[in-house]
Formats: sequence, structure tokens, C-alpha cells
Amino acid sequence: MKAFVTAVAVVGFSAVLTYVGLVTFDQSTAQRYEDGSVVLLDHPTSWEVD
Amino acid sequence: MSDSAGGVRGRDFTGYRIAGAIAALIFLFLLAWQVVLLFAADSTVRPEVAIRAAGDSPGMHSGMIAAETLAARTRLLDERFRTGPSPEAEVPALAEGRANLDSESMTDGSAYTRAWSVPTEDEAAMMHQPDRIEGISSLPYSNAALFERPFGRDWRIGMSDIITHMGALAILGMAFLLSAVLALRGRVPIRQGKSGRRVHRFGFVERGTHWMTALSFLGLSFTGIAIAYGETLFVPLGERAMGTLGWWSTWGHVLFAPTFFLGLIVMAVMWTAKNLPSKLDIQWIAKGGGFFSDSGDHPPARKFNAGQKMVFWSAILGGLIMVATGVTLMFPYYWLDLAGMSWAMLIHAAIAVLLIAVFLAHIYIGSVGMHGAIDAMWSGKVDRNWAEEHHSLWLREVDPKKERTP
Amino acid sequence: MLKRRTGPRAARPAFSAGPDRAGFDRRSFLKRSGLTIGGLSAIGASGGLVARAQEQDEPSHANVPEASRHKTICPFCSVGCSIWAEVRDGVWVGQEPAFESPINQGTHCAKGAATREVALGERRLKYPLKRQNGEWVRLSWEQALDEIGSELMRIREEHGPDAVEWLGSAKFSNEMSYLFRKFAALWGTNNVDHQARICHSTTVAGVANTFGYGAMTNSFNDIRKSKSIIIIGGNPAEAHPVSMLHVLNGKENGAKLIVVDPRFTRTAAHADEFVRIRPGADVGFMWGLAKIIFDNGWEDEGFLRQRVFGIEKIREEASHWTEEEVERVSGIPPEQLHRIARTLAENRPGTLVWCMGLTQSTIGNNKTRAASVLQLILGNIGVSGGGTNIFRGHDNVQGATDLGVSCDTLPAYYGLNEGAWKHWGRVWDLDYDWLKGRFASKDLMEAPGIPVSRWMDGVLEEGEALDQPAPLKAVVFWGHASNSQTRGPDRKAAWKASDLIVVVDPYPTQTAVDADLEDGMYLLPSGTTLEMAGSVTNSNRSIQWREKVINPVFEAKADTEIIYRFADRLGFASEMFKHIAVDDGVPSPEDTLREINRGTWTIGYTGASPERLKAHMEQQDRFDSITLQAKGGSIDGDYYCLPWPSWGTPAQGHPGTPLLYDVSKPVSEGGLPFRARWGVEHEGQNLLAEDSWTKGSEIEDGYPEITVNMLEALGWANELTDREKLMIVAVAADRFRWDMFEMSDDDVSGAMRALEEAVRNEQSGDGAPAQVDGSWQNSSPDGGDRMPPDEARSFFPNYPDNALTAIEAYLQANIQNEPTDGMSLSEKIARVNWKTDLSGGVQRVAIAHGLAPFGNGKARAVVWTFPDEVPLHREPLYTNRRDLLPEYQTFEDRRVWRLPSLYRSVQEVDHSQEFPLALTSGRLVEFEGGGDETRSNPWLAEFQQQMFAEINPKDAADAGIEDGGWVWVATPVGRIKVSAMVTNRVGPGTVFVPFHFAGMWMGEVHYDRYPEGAMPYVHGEAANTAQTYGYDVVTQMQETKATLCRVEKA
Amino acid sequence: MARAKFLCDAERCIECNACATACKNEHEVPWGIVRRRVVTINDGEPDEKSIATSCMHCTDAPCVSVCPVSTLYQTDIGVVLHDKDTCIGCGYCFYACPFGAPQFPKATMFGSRGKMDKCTYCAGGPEEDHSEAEYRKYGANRIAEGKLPICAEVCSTRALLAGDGEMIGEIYRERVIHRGYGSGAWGWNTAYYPEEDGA
Repeated sequence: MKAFVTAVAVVGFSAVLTYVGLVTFDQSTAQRYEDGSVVLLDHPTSWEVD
Repeated sequence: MSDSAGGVRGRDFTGYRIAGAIAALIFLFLLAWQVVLLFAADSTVRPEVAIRAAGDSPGMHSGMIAAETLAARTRLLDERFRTGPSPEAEVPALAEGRANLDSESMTDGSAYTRAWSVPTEDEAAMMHQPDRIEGISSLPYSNAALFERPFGRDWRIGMSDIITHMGALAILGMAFLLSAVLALRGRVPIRQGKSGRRVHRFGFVERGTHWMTALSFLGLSFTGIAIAYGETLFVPLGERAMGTLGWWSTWGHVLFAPTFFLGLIVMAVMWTAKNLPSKLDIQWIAKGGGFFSDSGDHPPARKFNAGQKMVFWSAILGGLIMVATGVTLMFPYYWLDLAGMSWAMLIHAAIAVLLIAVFLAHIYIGSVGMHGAIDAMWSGKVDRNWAEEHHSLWLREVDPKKERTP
Repeated sequence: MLKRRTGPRAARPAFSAGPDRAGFDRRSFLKRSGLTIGGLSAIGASGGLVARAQEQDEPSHANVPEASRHKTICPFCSVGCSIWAEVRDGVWVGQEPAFESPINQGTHCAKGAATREVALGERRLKYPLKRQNGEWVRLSWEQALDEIGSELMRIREEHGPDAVEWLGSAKFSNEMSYLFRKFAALWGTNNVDHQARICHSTTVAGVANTFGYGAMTNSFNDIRKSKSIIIIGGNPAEAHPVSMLHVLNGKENGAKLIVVDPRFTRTAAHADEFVRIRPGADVGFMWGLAKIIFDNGWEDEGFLRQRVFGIEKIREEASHWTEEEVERVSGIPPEQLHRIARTLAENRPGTLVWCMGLTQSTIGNNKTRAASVLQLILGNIGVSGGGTNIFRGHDNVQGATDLGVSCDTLPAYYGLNEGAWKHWGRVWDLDYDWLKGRFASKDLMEAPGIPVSRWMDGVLEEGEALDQPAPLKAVVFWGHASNSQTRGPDRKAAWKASDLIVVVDPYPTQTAVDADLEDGMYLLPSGTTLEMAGSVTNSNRSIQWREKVINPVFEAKADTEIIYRFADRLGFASEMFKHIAVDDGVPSPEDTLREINRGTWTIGYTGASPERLKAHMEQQDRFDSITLQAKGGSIDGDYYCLPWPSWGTPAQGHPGTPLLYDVSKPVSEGGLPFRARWGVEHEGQNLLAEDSWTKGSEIEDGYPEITVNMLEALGWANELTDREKLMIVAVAADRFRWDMFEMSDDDVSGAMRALEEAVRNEQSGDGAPAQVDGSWQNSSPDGGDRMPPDEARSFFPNYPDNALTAIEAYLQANIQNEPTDGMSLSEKIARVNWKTDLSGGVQRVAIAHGLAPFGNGKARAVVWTFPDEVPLHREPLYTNRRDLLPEYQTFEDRRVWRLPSLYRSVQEVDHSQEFPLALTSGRLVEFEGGGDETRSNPWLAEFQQQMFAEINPKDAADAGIEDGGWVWVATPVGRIKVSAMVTNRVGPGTVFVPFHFAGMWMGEVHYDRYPEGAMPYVHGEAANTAQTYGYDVVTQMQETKATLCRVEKA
Repeated sequence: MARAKFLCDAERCIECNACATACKNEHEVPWGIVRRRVVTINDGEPDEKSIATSCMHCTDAPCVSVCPVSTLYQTDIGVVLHDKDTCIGCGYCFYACPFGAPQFPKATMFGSRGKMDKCTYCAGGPEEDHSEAEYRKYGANRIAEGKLPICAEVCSTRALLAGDGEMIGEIYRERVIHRGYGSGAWGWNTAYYPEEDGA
């Protein structure tokens, strides 16, 4: 019982952590290819609907 | 559940076996439907939407099909180019780009697809054999230099015609089998009934890891199934629900991955030694784990019997493949190109449905299917009699003094 | 399966909450609907758009607000594609193909297709800025003009008007070009120039001196009728993509397409024959072809005899160019050379296309002349499907050249001598003495200024080295990217040494980031070409009317408004805009064009009134896409947008000249012979056409350019109307009054009497009309001819009587000769000619009798006024073929215009060990010129995100360079750090760099120096930072196609 | 039955990128998403060819078939469209596409690819024609105005043809007969005639 509850907590916590991580390190396709000599649009793409 | 609820097979006949029978019927129906789909359904894509001219288009009478408008415009590309603008080549009114075309639903588009897929002789002469063609592009993007990869069509067959259907068959088939077993044979009892004395089988870390992995697996399975079969599952809830639930499924699928991976590693460290194959496993398999025998003549096993070992190795090997392919898909192009990622996706999907089927059985046997099994992971302590019947050799190892129980 | 939602349904609220709302980027939609562009005024309007969309309960197509449509002309290259712009609420929201345009037929290249971004202008220069203590500081327009004006006046006071260099632009409309040249004239300097100097000045000089006019002879569309197409040093697939619509059609009609280039270009990929030539070896290649043609008797003998002068000297030069020698110099194998010669000979008419691969060279004028002569040998000039089709660069580089944004000529190639100034003084309604007073001296007024390619030397040279009182103190870059000029380090030093740098441009340009001045630099935002109306002349001389699409965005102002405000601040606006209406600071483009119409007799912009051009644009669909001739409507018979020369006044209705030098048509219908530009005789040889004349000509042989005396002698003078006579007499007597242009017929006779009276009272007029000609085309004083009239009959034995009459009359009042003092009025009247007659009467009467106003002469295969009479091959200044130097060495150092120009002293230094590879440069399709505009356009910039150098796999392997890695391309001048593209496009030993980049300087990042919000999306090293010294000996064209470099891993 | 197709005449295509930038202009496609692009094969070699490519709007389109959530659908003129409201960014269409057409605004994480985007044949999406929502998600809807995709309409050399497959095939064949050479309809077999595979 305790083990199960602990597992629920761990999974939940990890999911939240992952979500935060993904959102934090999110990159647009354009940024992915940035190489210094390219300066990207200073606004997000118009189609990010997520 | 009282102690007397254990004991020989058949004591809990009514409740579980009726439920099993009902479930078996439902799964049989779903399975049959899936088989029918597999053989009957033509997976060819059909148009669903028609583009029609609206009534108020200038220069068009109502009902004139959109195709004529577009054809007039196409002619503009050609004749304007060849003869150039001049009074002899007046622009047809239809080509002026002031038409109004609407979309409406179509009921049967199969005729279109059939007609489209047959080239005329002239067209056939123009065509190349399908071939992977890649060149260069000034765009720095991965894949920008790709022109054609006929493999996409093969992938589609692999994904939508084989894995999706086969996966559904495997999962539904397994579910049907398990519920049929329940209906026909009921739960696996503790033949000697519960002794009331318990033996410590799994520690806190072991159980915690098991449940962490199990919960992650369930999360991944449900979200994965939602992704793969979303169309079938969510449509009854409405189109918007499909978008929203599907969207959260893709997110959830990623969110459960880290704990799943962590669980796999810990389990591997903890249990690999005890899961190495041994001679006993052959014996166990030969007797079908004693599952189909009413005699109570269970084959002897140490901590893990062959069935559990198979589940373990499915989890570890299958799980690691899932993690490897999954991470690959999370980081497009980092180490694989499009072809590699396509294969990763196929493998990911194929292994996923197999694992779900295998773990359906695991879940069944660990819960409804067998008296006393759930205790091992729930409290960590199992009844001595259960242990004696299923893991006699292990029981002797952990508790050699009390070898025999009257 | 899911049944898709199908029928139309109610629109969702525009800015609804909900999952699909979250990531909606307001800006990009608002941008389209105008909120962020038009400023406050647009908010109400486009808010209305949103409201309308919301109010639509019933699904309907009516919720698309009506957009107004404007037809405009693409602002990029000289093909001149039409564009439909859809404007809603003052915002350019849509761009549609103009299928009816006979030139592009709806098509575009990358740049044309992305034109609309110009109007969104996220990276535009948004307001005036100045550099103060190394920082950009925002200014108001008033303040900026005031500060710049004061500084300019100070420099003028202290150093004279010649201390300011006015660099104009090939992006100017014709009207702006004309105003810019007029502005420089009224400021008092000839230090005015534009990009034509560094793109096709050698073409203009070479071709004008060969045929008479310095322009593309045929049209893009006419290439469809060619039987062979040879492109030398050009890459139209990237530089003029829409021209390939016609080139490829020509090829598909059976023409053989030959591409000669050091690089396997995108054009070469479509060629039947690709010729890899060593950079700079073009003259040898062409003479090699000529030799084979002569040896086999494939030349067009009749054509050469009737219409070409001096071919014998060419024969002699060509005879040195054996197949072996051609291979030794150019690397072209004999079999291939022979095959090409045969192809050209057997597939006539053939056209020859060249671009900067020929022109940008120390011997650029030799190359362009050799190419022209090759076409003469083949008889390919003046025929449909033939011609020298020179694809010009920017959208209006032809017009800006024609209208004299140039240090060595006034509008319409009138040159700089006294006669030319007087001519334009009459048109401008300005007194000659007043004009002269604006200049430091009459000598400087008549001396060519400092060309754009040399402006840095104009700043840095001093004293003896400089033929003007002071070095340049201020440089104005008006629509001019400085990374298009070579020798980066010298440019940088020159910026440092300047007192004032002004950049007038929609974008900051390289000047803003690399000049790194603490103070004294101003950036003024000008509108783009799409933000003002006016005419533009495309490469095939069609003068298209460009509608204004939108008002200039942000605080930008139209070029014409800025120049008006400058003139106003500098105190000569009332003189400059005497006859041009100015509405709220914006000069009327129609009035300006009418003024142009009144003065540009030499090249026939005179017929192209704004009304006629607008009618052409409105009825584009009437023009045939091959002949460019209209069928029906008010413009029946006209050629598309009156390709110049469109002779006479607009009222005369000349249809324009689609093919230059085509004698199969009457002059009145667009026919022309070669121009009798250099007199009637040279070194005892006839310069007039023999047995060749335009259809319907009443003189059935050659004749000199038309003068009043000739009309008189031929008995046609009385066909001149009273008004024409009045204006001719007024011009002759130097009594022209501007109101004569607009005088009613009743007033004409009165004015004539008054004029006669005045002249009688003051018998000896002081000035003289006449002798005007462009300096690029200038016949030097020892040119022309001094034949006594009475020798004409014996010199031209086989000519018909009326031809001889004409020649005698011409020689009697010889306009080639300097006028003398004390010449009688009637003599002066006799010398008024087709170029100086402001009434157009001389042209009208000549054409009525089937004569070309500029005479009927021969093309010149040799130009005796140029350093190389016969076009010769000379090695580039930086050459790694030292073995060729004894025979093919360059010129002696010399002075050209106001500066020393080095040749031998540069070539003598051997760099070939240190820099073993040949370096050439060129264009990318996505970018244009210095690239600031196009690199600031995200739709274009995305497709070329990095500056690179193309290196052959062999050279790359030698230097240990990998594809995509960073490399240094080093030249004797400097080095640039670029990405390597290892490719077989270039041959071993050759490196290619595109030239559109800026923002990096020899490995240093400079793009952080752009003013905030005005940084282009893509940066890189400017190729010209490392390009070396070298200038054409005639026009000061810079050498960028053949120098030396070394590549090494960075 | 009209069947909209794309055909790129590789003998005409000069890699001028007009198609690609016109698309960007017409639909305001953001940086990083390229609905149409040009691929050059055998670069720098005598048999160099450039071919413009995008979604080909396949017959029996693999992307439609594999889409697990029915985001993709086809119209009766063959145009394959997508519904961004239901897209879950799973990437199946991307693996199934024989032409590399589907794009995602984010490329790093499986979970955050964003909504798939691809060429719409300038036919918008399931939203109301010309509505702001349609423009925002899918770009302009030219088909509803009786116009063809902008890429083909502006192609500098008329290499890229769009419209009814039979018509553009006929135009192409006439060209080939007239000029005597042609390298065929690139990608057609894979895109439009899957039954012909291996035949």
C-alpha cells in the first residue's frame, strides 16, 4: 500500500518535472538550426496553437 | 475475502466466471469486428469533401463544377505562356479568379480513388519508377534536400495495415483469451487455502519500483493507445474531444517515460540475477506452469518461475527497446535520419502492442486470475501456502526451518 | 471513418478564448490587417475588418473586404515584372500574378514573389538616426535635414561643392534619377554617380561606341525567336530568372543554348553546351571564334560591307587567336571552340547575352566591344532573334543611366560640355551663367567627376593626385549599398576620414555598421520603390509606369520628397522645381516625366509621356508576347511601353523601337539603322551605311545625322510648323524661353516676330547651340571629320543625289566642329539638329521622310578614341598566369578623370605564389545587390542563411577543407571568413563567392551595430571586403570577376 | 473527374525559389516551415536538375491513411487538407509521406512538435472560407476564388504546373513533343499511382 502510494507520488512528480522541463527547453524548428550568422524572427510563429 | 474463499478451484464459481463470460463475449465481438475490418475494409483513402461552385460566382451558372474554373485557370498558365496576352487570347471569365467555390460533404468517394489510381497510357509513359531521390538544398533544414522516398508508402502499410490491425488483434485476442479462461476455469485458487501465516516476498523498494514502472507503463499504454487508435476511440466523444484528448495524450506519453525508464533500470539491477534461466524453467514450461491442471501439481520454482521470468525479460528488453526508439523519436534527426526514424517508429509501435498484450496477461494473473498473487506486490508478504504451491524452492530458501506445514 | 465537417459554418469569434487561441500570434495577423503598419489611422479601419468578420452570422463570401488593386513593377531586377498589389485599408495585403504583362506573364522569381514584405518592413529603418558618441540617436526629419544641410553648406564654403560625392541609385525611378542629376548639377558638382558604374558602364561605353546606343538591342521576348543563344559571363537563372522564361522558350523552339562561364551555373545546367572558361579570358575566346568564322567564310559579308566599319583590323587581331592560343589563354579545348563557332554560324539569327562576367573587368570595354563585334561578324544585329541582349542589373539601372545619374554625363547622354549644359539649361529654364556660378569653375563643370567605384580614393587622395580643389569631405549614399564596392579596408579608411556620411535608404546598409564613426553619420529612411509612383525603364528599354502601392511606412519618405526637402534646405528648390508641381513636399512624377520628355531627344524618351505609359499599363493584355506590339485599343501598333527611342513629341505617336538597328521597318514604325555618330569619314574610309537603309527611307543610302541645314537642302524645311520654327530659331539664337513649350498657336507668330526683332538688335549672339554628345560615346576632338563639303561627291561616288545633298548640307554646317564666334544666326539655325531642337520638328520631318534622326551610319568594329582601338585581351591585374604577361600585359598607369588609375604597377607585383586560386563573384537568386533589402526579408533570407564560398573538391582536399566548414578566403587586400561549399560547380583553381552579404568584417561580428530593430535576418562577410584593385580603363568599372585568393581552414 | 496535381518540368526549373517564397508570402508561413522547396539533384554535374517539391496531394494518400486522429482528409479534386484543431503532433504523417511534406513548428521534442503544417494546394482548411481563423491556421484559400496555387501561378519559367492532372500532363507532353526532350513527371508514380508500384 505504502509502496503503491509512493509510486503514484513519484510518477506524478516526475511527470510534472518533465512537463516543466519540456516547456523550458522548448525550441522552435527555426531555432533548432540557428548557427550564429542567422538572426531569427523576433516573434513566434503564427501557427503555434499548442 | 475470507480464508475459505481460497482453496480448490471452483469455489468462487459464480461471480468471477459470469463476469469472465460476459467480458469474453464482449471481447469476442470486438475481436470479430476487428477481423472483419481486417479482411473486409479497404484501407484506401477516399475523398470526404467536395469542392463545388457556389451559386453567386460571376460567369458561372449554378451547379457548374469547380473543376471547370480551375481548368480555365490552368489554361491561363499554358496559353498565356505560349501565345502571350493578345486579343486573340482573351482571358476567359472563369480564369479571372473571382469565382466562389464552396466545400460540402461527400458520402462515397471511392469512385474517385479508383478513377485516380489508373494512369492513362500517356501518363504511364511520363512516369519514373519510384526511387529514393535526394539532392541538395540551400535550406539548412534536415530533410530539405529530399525529393522522394517511396518508403513512405511501405511505412504506411506497415503502420496502418499491419501494426495497427495486428496490434488490435493481439490486444483484443489476449483480452478475450484471459476472460475466456476466467469464464471456463475461474480463478487459480490456493489449493490448500490460506494458511494465515505469511512470508516476506518483496521489500519496499522492490514494490515501489514495480508500481512505479507499472503505473508509468499503464500511463504510456493508455496514451499510446489513444495516439494510435484515437480516431476509433475518441470519435464518439466528438471531434473537438479528439483533438484535445489526443493532444494531451501526446504530452502524457512523454511525461510518463522517465519513470518508466527509471523503473526498468532499477528492476534490472534488482532482479536480473534471479531471472536468469535455469533447468527448472523447462520443467515449468513443460507443465504449463500448472495452470491447466487441477491436480495442484505445480512445478517447483525459485523466487521467479519461468512465466515471471518471461514477463521480466519482456519488460526489460521490450521496455528498453521502447525507451530507445521513443527517445529517438523525441529528438528528431539528432542521431537518425528520416528513414531511421521511420523504422524506429515502426519498431516502437510493434513492440508496444506486443508488450501491452503480454502485460495484460501479467496483470490478469497478478490480480483477478490468481488468488493471493496480488499480495506479493501490495503488502510484500504472501501466504505460505501460496508460496508453497508456486515457489516451493524459494520458500525453502527463505524459510528452511518450516519446511512442512501440516 | 470520420465524416468531415463540411458545409460552411459560422465564423468563430475572431479572438476567441480556448485551446486554439493560446498560441495565436496577434502580430502577424494584425500586420496583415494593418494595425501595426498604418499606425493609429489604420486601427479604426482594420478594427472594422475584425468586427465585420465577427458580425457575419450567415456564412458568406462577402466578408472579404474589397481590396483596391494597383499594378506596380517589381523593385528588383531589370526584367521589369508586373505585380498586382491588393491594398486594403492602406495595407498591402495580397500579391497576385499579372498574367497580362507581356514581359513576365504572371511569373516571378523568389524576389518578385516576396515583394510584399517590403511593405511590412519589420526590419526597415524606421526613423532618422544619427551617430552620436558612437550611439544611434533618433532625430526628427526637420532636425536631421537641418543638421545635414548646415554641415553640407559648411563643407561647400570651406572646400567647394566638389567636396561632396552624391551617390544615387539604380533603384530610383526615372523621375528621381533625373531629379538627382539635376540636384547635383544645381549643387554644382559632377561628383554624382550610381550603380551602373559598377555593373554595366563598360557595356554602355562599349556598345554605344560600336552601334550608337548603349543598351540591350532586342527584347527578352525576342529571344524566343533566336536560333542560337550564347550567354557569356551571365547567369540569368539566378540574376534574371524571369528572362529564362523567354530563353528556355527559345531553346525549346530549337535554339542552341551555350553558356560560357568559369562556373557551372544554374543557367549552365540548362545549356546544350557549357564552356568552362578561365576567368578574364573572354576576349581571346571571342576572337578565337571570330578566327574560325573568318577562316571558314561564315561571316555575313554583305552585312559587314554595308553596315560595319573597321572589320579588317578585327580580322588581323583575330588571326593571332589560333585554337591553340585560345586554349592556352582561356582553357577551352579546340574541338569545343570549333563546335561553338559552327553552332553559331549555322544557327542564325543568334543572340548574345552577357552580364557582369564580361563587364566587371579592367578591360570590360574591350570585352563588351568584342562581343558586339562578334555579333556583327555573324550579321546578328538588327534582326529579330539576334542582337546583343545585355541584361541590366537593377530594376531601373537602364533608366538611371539614361537619365544621367553619372559623373560623366547629363541626362540622356548629353555629355558635360558647354552645349550640353546650355541644352539642359533651356529645358530647366535656368540661366547658363547662373548654373555655371554654382560650380567651382567652368573646367570642373565640364570635367567628369569621381565615379562611385573610386569614391574612397576621392576621400583619401590629396593634392597632386587629385584633379579637384579638395578631397571629398562628405559622401551621400542614397540607395546605395557600400558593400558593392571593392577594397574594404580602403573604404573603411575613407569613412574614417570623412566629415559627413549620409545614408538615405529604406535599410541601414553596410555603411551603418562598418563605417564605425563616432559622429557625423546620418541614416535617413527613404520609402521603397513601391511607395512612390513613377516610370522605370527595364532592360529592353520599355518604360513602364509603376503605381504607388502604399504610402511610405513608419517615418520613411519618398525619395522625391527627400530630394525636394534637401533642395529646399540647400536653397535651390525654386530653381530646381520651377516647372514641377510639388504637392505637400512630393514633386509630381507626371510633371517630372514631362520635363524629361522635353529634353531627352538623343535617346527618344521624348515620346514617352505619362499619359501614354499609363495607357500601356492599363492595356497590357493587348500586347503580343513575342513582338510586344499592341493590337487594337487606343494603343494599336505601339510597342510595349515605348521601348526607347520613341522619337519626337508624344503627340507624334512614335510606337517605340522594339529592336534597335532593324532596317526592315520604317523608322516611324520602330525601324532604325546604325547611328551615324562619328561623322561621315574616318582615315579616308566611309562611316556611312552603304546600300542599306530603313524601309521607306527617301534617301536610299547612308546619311549623316539630321540638321536643320539638311532639311533645308532637301527642301523639307517648310514642313516645319511655325511653332517648330520658332523654337529652332530660339535655340539657335540662344533666346529660348520656357513658355514656348506651352505657347498657344496664336502667340507663336507674335513671338517669332519679337524674337527676330531681338536678334536683329543684338546681331552677335554670344553662345552657341550644338556640339553635344555623351562622353562615354564622345568622339574626341580628333575624331569626327572635317571633310570639306565639296569633296563629298567624289568621296561617296555611288550615293544617290539626295544622299549627297544631305551629306553636303551636313558638312556645310558641321555639328561635329566647334562653333565659332561671330557665326551668323542663319548659320546657327542651320546647325540646330535632332538633339538640340526642343520642338521635335527636326525629328518629325526626318521621320516623315523615312529618315532616322540620328542618321544612317555604320557600326564601328574599332573605336579609335579608346585606349585599345581594337579590343585586345589583357590579363587581369591580379593574375596567376604570369607566363601570359609579356604578350598580354595590362595598360600603363594613367589618370582617368580626376584620379590616378593604376595598372602596370599593380600587375608587376607577383601574388600568384601566395594566392594561387582565381577568385570570382556573383549573384544568388534570393538576394539583390548589397542585399540589405533582401536579407531583411524573412521570406527570402530563409533560403540563403549563410555566406559561403564555392570551392572545387580538389582545392578543398588540398587545403583540408570540408563541406560546410568555416574557411578563410584571403586576397592581397583582406580576408573573409565564410562557410565552405565544396562543389564541382567551380572548376579546380577557381573559387566563387556571392556578394550580397554584410554584417561581418574579416571574421569580426558587426551586426550588433545595426540600429535597433533594423538588423537584417541574415549576415555574413561581404565578398567585396576582400576584392582587389582594378578599374576599367574607360569607365572605371571595378574588377571583381578575376582576382586571386587563397583558401584555408578557419 | 478533375484531379488536381502538381507537375514540375525539371527541364524548366531553374531553382529560382519563386514558388517557395510566393508560398511564404501568400500564407505568411513562418521561418522554419517550408511548405514548398526546390531540390537540386546532381548539383554541379552535367545532368543537374532542379525540381520543386511540396505535398503532392497523393492518391490514396499515406498520410491520410496513417493519421490516427483523422486530422488529414482529401477532397474530391484530390487535395489533401488537414485540420489543425485535431492534430496531435504525433508525426505519423511525416514518416508516411513519400515527399517529406509535413512540417512541425517545433522539432526537438516528441511532446511538443506543435501542429502539423503542410501545403494546402492553397485551399485553406476546414474553417469557413476566407475567415480569419482559416487564414491564421492554413493561410489563404485561393481555390475558393477559383485560382490555382500561387507557387504554380508565379513559377518563373512555368516549370511548375498545377491544375487538373490530365490538363497539365497534356501541356507537359505537348512541350516534350515540341522540344524533343523531357525527363518525365517526377514523383508522379509514387504520388498518384501507388498501384503501379513495381509494375
